[in-house]
Amino acid sequence: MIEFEDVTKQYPDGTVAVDTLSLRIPSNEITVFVGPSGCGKTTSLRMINRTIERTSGRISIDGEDINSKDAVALRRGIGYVIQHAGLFPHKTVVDNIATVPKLLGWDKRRARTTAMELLERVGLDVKLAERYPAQLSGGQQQRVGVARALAADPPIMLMDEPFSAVDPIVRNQLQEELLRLQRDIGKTIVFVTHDIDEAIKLGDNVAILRVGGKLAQLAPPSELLANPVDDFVRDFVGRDRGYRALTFVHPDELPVKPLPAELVLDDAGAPVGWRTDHEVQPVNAVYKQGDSLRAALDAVLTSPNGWGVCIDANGRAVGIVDQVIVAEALRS
Amino acid sequence: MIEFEDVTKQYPDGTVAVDTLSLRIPSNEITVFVGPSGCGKTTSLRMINRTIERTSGRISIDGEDINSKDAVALRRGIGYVIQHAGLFPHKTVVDNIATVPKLLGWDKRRARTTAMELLERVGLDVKLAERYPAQLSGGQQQRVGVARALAADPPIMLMDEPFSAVDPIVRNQLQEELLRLQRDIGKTIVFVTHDIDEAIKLGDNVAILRVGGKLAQLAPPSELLANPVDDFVRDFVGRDRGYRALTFVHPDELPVKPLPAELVLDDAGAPVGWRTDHEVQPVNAVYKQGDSLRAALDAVLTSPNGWGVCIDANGRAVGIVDQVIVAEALRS
Amino acid sequence: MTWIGDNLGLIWEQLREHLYLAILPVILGLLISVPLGYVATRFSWLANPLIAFGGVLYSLPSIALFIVLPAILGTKVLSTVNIVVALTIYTVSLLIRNVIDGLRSVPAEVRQSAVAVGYGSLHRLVAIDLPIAVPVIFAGLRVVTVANISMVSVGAVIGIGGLGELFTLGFQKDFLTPVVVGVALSLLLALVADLILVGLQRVLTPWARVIHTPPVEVA
Amino acid sequence: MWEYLSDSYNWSGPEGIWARILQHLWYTFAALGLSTLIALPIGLRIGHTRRGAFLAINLGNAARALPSLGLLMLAVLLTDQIGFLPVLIALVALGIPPILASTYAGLSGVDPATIDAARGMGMTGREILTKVEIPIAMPLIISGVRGATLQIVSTATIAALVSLGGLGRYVVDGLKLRDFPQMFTGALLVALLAIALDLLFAVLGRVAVSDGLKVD
Amino acid sequence: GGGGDQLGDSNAGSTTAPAEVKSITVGSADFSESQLLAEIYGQALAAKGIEVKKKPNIGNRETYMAAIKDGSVDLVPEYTGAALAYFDKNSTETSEDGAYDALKKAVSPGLEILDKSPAADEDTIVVTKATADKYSLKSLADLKGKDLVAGGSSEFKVRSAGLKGLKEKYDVDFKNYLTLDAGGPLSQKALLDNKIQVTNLFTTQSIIKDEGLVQLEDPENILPPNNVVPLIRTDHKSDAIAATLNAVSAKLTTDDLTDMVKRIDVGKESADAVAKDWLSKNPLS
Ligand SMILES: Nc1ncnc2c1ncn2[C@@H]1O[C@H](COP(=O)(O)OP(=O)(O)OP(=O)(O)O)[C@@H](O)[C@H]1O
Ligand SMILES: Nc1ncnc2c1ncn2[C@@H]1O[C@H](COP(=O)(O)OP(=O)(O)OP(=O)(O)O)[C@@H](O)[C@H]1O
Ligand SMILES: [Mg+2]
Ligand SMILES: [Mg+2]
Repeated sequence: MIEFEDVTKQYPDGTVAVDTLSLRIPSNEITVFVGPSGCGKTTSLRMINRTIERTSGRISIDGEDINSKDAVALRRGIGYVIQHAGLFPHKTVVDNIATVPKLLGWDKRRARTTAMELLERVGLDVKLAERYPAQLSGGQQQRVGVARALAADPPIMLMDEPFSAVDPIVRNQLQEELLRLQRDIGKTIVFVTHDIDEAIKLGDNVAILRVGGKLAQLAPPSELLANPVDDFVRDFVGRDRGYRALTFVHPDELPVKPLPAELVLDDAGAPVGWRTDHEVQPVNAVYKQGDSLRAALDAVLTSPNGWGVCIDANGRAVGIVDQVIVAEALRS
Repeated sequence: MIEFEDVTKQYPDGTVAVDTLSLRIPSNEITVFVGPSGCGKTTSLRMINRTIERTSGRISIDGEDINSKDAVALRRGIGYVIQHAGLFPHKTVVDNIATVPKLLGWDKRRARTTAMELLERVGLDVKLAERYPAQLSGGQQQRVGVARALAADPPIMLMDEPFSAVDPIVRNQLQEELLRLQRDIGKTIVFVTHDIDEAIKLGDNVAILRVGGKLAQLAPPSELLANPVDDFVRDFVGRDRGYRALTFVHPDELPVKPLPAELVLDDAGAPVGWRTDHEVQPVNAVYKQGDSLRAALDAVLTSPNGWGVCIDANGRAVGIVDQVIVAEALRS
Repeated sequence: MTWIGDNLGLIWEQLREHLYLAILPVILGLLISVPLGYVATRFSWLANPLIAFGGVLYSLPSIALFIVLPAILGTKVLSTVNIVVALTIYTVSLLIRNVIDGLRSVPAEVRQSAVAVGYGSLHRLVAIDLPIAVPVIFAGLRVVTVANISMVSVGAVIGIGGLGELFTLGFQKDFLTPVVVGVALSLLLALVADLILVGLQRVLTPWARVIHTPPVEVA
Repeated sequence: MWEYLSDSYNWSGPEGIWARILQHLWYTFAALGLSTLIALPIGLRIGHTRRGAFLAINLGNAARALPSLGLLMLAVLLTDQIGFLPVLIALVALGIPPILASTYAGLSGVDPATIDAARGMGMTGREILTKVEIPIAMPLIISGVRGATLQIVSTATIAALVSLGGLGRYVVDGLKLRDFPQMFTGALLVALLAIALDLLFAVLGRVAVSDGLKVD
Repeated sequence: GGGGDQLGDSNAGSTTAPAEVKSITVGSADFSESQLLAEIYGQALAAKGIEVKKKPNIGNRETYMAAIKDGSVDLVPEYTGAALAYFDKNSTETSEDGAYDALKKAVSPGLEILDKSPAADEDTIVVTKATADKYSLKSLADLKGKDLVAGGSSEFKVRSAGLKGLKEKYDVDFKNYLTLDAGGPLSQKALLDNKIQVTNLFTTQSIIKDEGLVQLEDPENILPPNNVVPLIRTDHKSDAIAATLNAVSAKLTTDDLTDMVKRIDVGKESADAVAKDWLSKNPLS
């Protein structure tokens, strides 16, 4: 656990970037710092690895004050990923990833093997190992940045807007990969973003900061969407809040209706279309058993006839839902 | 109207960026080109003001081939806004805006007055007039870019990912302002983005291009969401398609239920909260009469008790809706 | 010290000659480099050969150039034209690189805007490209100006060297004062010229002076 | 001139062209080595700490105005010596400014995000300097040394004014005797030597600069 | 000389003397005595109402000759023997008058010399007292086979009043030759530091006496007589100018020269002031 106790940071020019901030960052989970520009997210994050020194207060990791350790040693035990990745342009991909292991004095073979493993782990082709950063796309660079931070298997990872410089499609991929990766590695991740959607998607907990470096609310995303503590949080969380909140509603089992005759199935039992008088309309809208209520609702809303098709893990249609069923689920 | 007839662009290195593209861009509306990276959006746009020359085919404005005109004269009659605004760093804001009028030989006073008017029109303080671009935030620069393009009051505006370099909050502001502005000025706007949300929000018509510069579908956004022509468009339009489509459903009048006793109102009749046994819970969720179904549904979903409050233009509560009412509206 | 007092006239004379011999080539060089650099950005295959050729010219020893030029130009051996031409050659050979770099430093989106707004190509050069290239061109201008001031004195070896003549004068007599005066005045001249250029650049580029912290968004 | 160059007698012996070239190279490399030894550490220090930049850069630029000829004569008079030492002083003064300026420029041009990343992963100041800043600044450092070489080679000609050898001998003797072929020969050889050294540094640049800094 | 000579010749002006010359440019070589003489000529002419421009310190003989040939300057102080060797490389004249007469014929078209002065500044080849004692040197002939290092100007190395003559007439070879300057500070320093043992100085230089240098005898007369003589472009030789310069030449003595050069080189006085002094003590009627 990382703990902030009354932490304040005042820059030499007088700016108070972080003001008596107290919060706990639980281990093995993703905690996201989110807030408007200039609210002190980066400052808070960087005080953890002491690339910025706090002015007052106490920051501890597992109970131990970070100032009791040598800064360089502290940093080697913490992974750090930033926007644009900050890769070393003069080193190949594999050398970039192996940087910290080499600093730690691992033998070359081992550092290299680890680097190659990580390359695959973050979803990159090992053929890219000998390329230089300038030969990679933005998304690939960002993946290398993550791999580099993971190289010495640090228990903590700090990530400062790591995905904000790539385009929305790639960003989405990177987010998915991070979640997948985290399921395997279970690090303590502190993630900074100014995008509330990203925060909600990635965070086990989300800390919303307001300008001046004050904590507005720290809670799991569902809680944040359902019960914003004040207008600032409400506004920041933004419109479609109710709809987005459905992401976190997983009705154990939505009662489905039996498949109607109009639904055309293929040989394997997968839905193909809706028979009408003249033609077969495609089934635009399916959701998987166990998906969130958001998916179910969207299937209903997308469907040409208001019926969302529920499929099982194998893609076979198992039943349909309509707005009444969803509405019922919402009520409970 | 701008018309593309079998327009092809092949770059000297052999890349076919745009392939026999035919489409019509109606006057006085916003037409958005959207598609994955490299699909030829920028190329198509820039062929209109001949900063890129087409290889074959015909592009005409109001029936007249653009090649029949002098390129420089053509450009002076077309506004052009790009990412990062591309402001002239050595000119003040007002001089930037007055560039085209001066090129057209307007007298100085008039060019300046027009520039100052435009500054206000795009939502900037006139105090910024004498600043240099480097002294503006990204969002402000983008507004100046729009003002500069509007300066000679050209009937056509080309905008190439104008808002993609600013953060999401500012981007949202800029989008709203563009829509507001367009209501006043009614230009023929061709807008390029790779963000489908932006396309749906801004476009009267959206042209989805696929890589290789082929048109996949050109339709109003509601149509696009409801009836994507193929899997490419469906995937591109993305998840939440059904929910987003509600944006375009404006039920003439959603039947509201009378205000229940639990709803606490203030003196002016505005909703304040829901009375429960121990406390008053805030009303998170209101929508305005005449809003889209999306807003109504979100109000229902957001509300702590499943009741969305409908308010009139003055903010007075006029009734409530629940999921059943919304579900009914959806069915029709 | 008395030597300085006795020879104020001479020192002043040489200082003036020095200034003239150093600055005129800078101006001529600039007038040549800008069109040349512009051509090199239009026909980009020209740029690298041009820069490389500049490098070769620059490595010709100045003494040799000073002496060879009369034979090539048909000028008189003691004519200041020789020095001016030689230094102009050096100026162009150094400055061409900065002009090209400067014109290339115009951000792509700015150039795009300028085209789209409807600037013709020459008009764009004057109104957009050159002003934006000023900082890079001036960086080069500062270096050549200072280098020229240093190089003029080599001309003393053939009898036209501005302050350089103080060096030979003192040297022949094994006499430190004129040499020190010459070196000090050269330095001073360079410093003043450099300051003037810095000032001129500030005047020419008011936009570069502004603080680069963007203010808060005013909606 | 071709006569001069094609006469094999002119090439060999203690006053032959080969000997002159070797002498010229010796002056050049001695001055270059010393300039680098002085300018590089200062440039690295300023670039790494970003302190004192203003002073160093402006002094460096002003130092370019030191007239080599005057400096040489001053050095002769002050050291009361003729020969290598005064020449070395004049040439070293010439070599320092470009190396200093480009070393500083190279270091200060390193992307702050890269340094941030290096610091964040636990590199010490020295490690950041040697593993990140210097390799990334290498192209500019080398170009500074190249610039200095070019100037030193061409100016080493003045060594001949104070009795030393080198290719300047041809230029200066040619000047005194108004023997143009000899002088042309000298000037041409100096220029050729400069080009050769420049190519050498270009090759060195290819070897010493990471491929990662060359891709566009 | 090479191409420069031809170029200079082609630039030479008309060969007929004009009746009146309003302005004249006086040049000088890159050593103190030449500058002094140029100052004296200049001030004397200025006193006669002629506008005088100065181009002091042009360089060595080869350089200022190119300048006078192409009209960059109109008048320089010269020395009979040395100038003769320049214009006629094969000349063997050893007498004062012979050299003067030969020079008169040998000068390039467009140039003329005026009357020679009794003042002379001979080339001399010197060694230090220590060297002279060590190798028992009295005459140039004694240098033969001594394995010494010589030094001096570029031109001393190649002309007959220099290494060439030493080799031909005395069969002297040196171990090495350092190219320094024409009797200037470099040569003096090198000699006193024993970097070179033999060098070429001029008889008016005070260092010879002050340092007790030994002038080696020249029985074969390789060093020519060297009377001071004005070299002038014909197109600038009016009667008035010729008369003034001839008057200067008539008054000037070798002792005067020696004194004045010492004041400049050792006393660090300016040539300008020393010349003015001499003219005021020696009014030219
Ligand atoms: N070195 C510094 N000196 C002075 N003020 C600074 C410094 N660094 C940051 N600040 C100020 O401190 C405040 C917080 O900065 P910080 O970078 O932590 O914000 P942030 O939340 O990361 O913002 P963003 O979303 O723009 O990255 C801002 O007002 C900023 O201007
Ligand atoms: N000057 C050029 N020479 C060669 N190919 C080019 C050139 N400009 C663009 N292309 C290629 O043409 C295709 C279309 O490019 P274009 O810039 O129009 O795409 P875009 O849709 O605007 O993409 P993005 O969303 O990345 O801006 C791409 O494959 C691109 O690589
Ligand atoms: Mg930040
Ligand atoms: Mg594009």
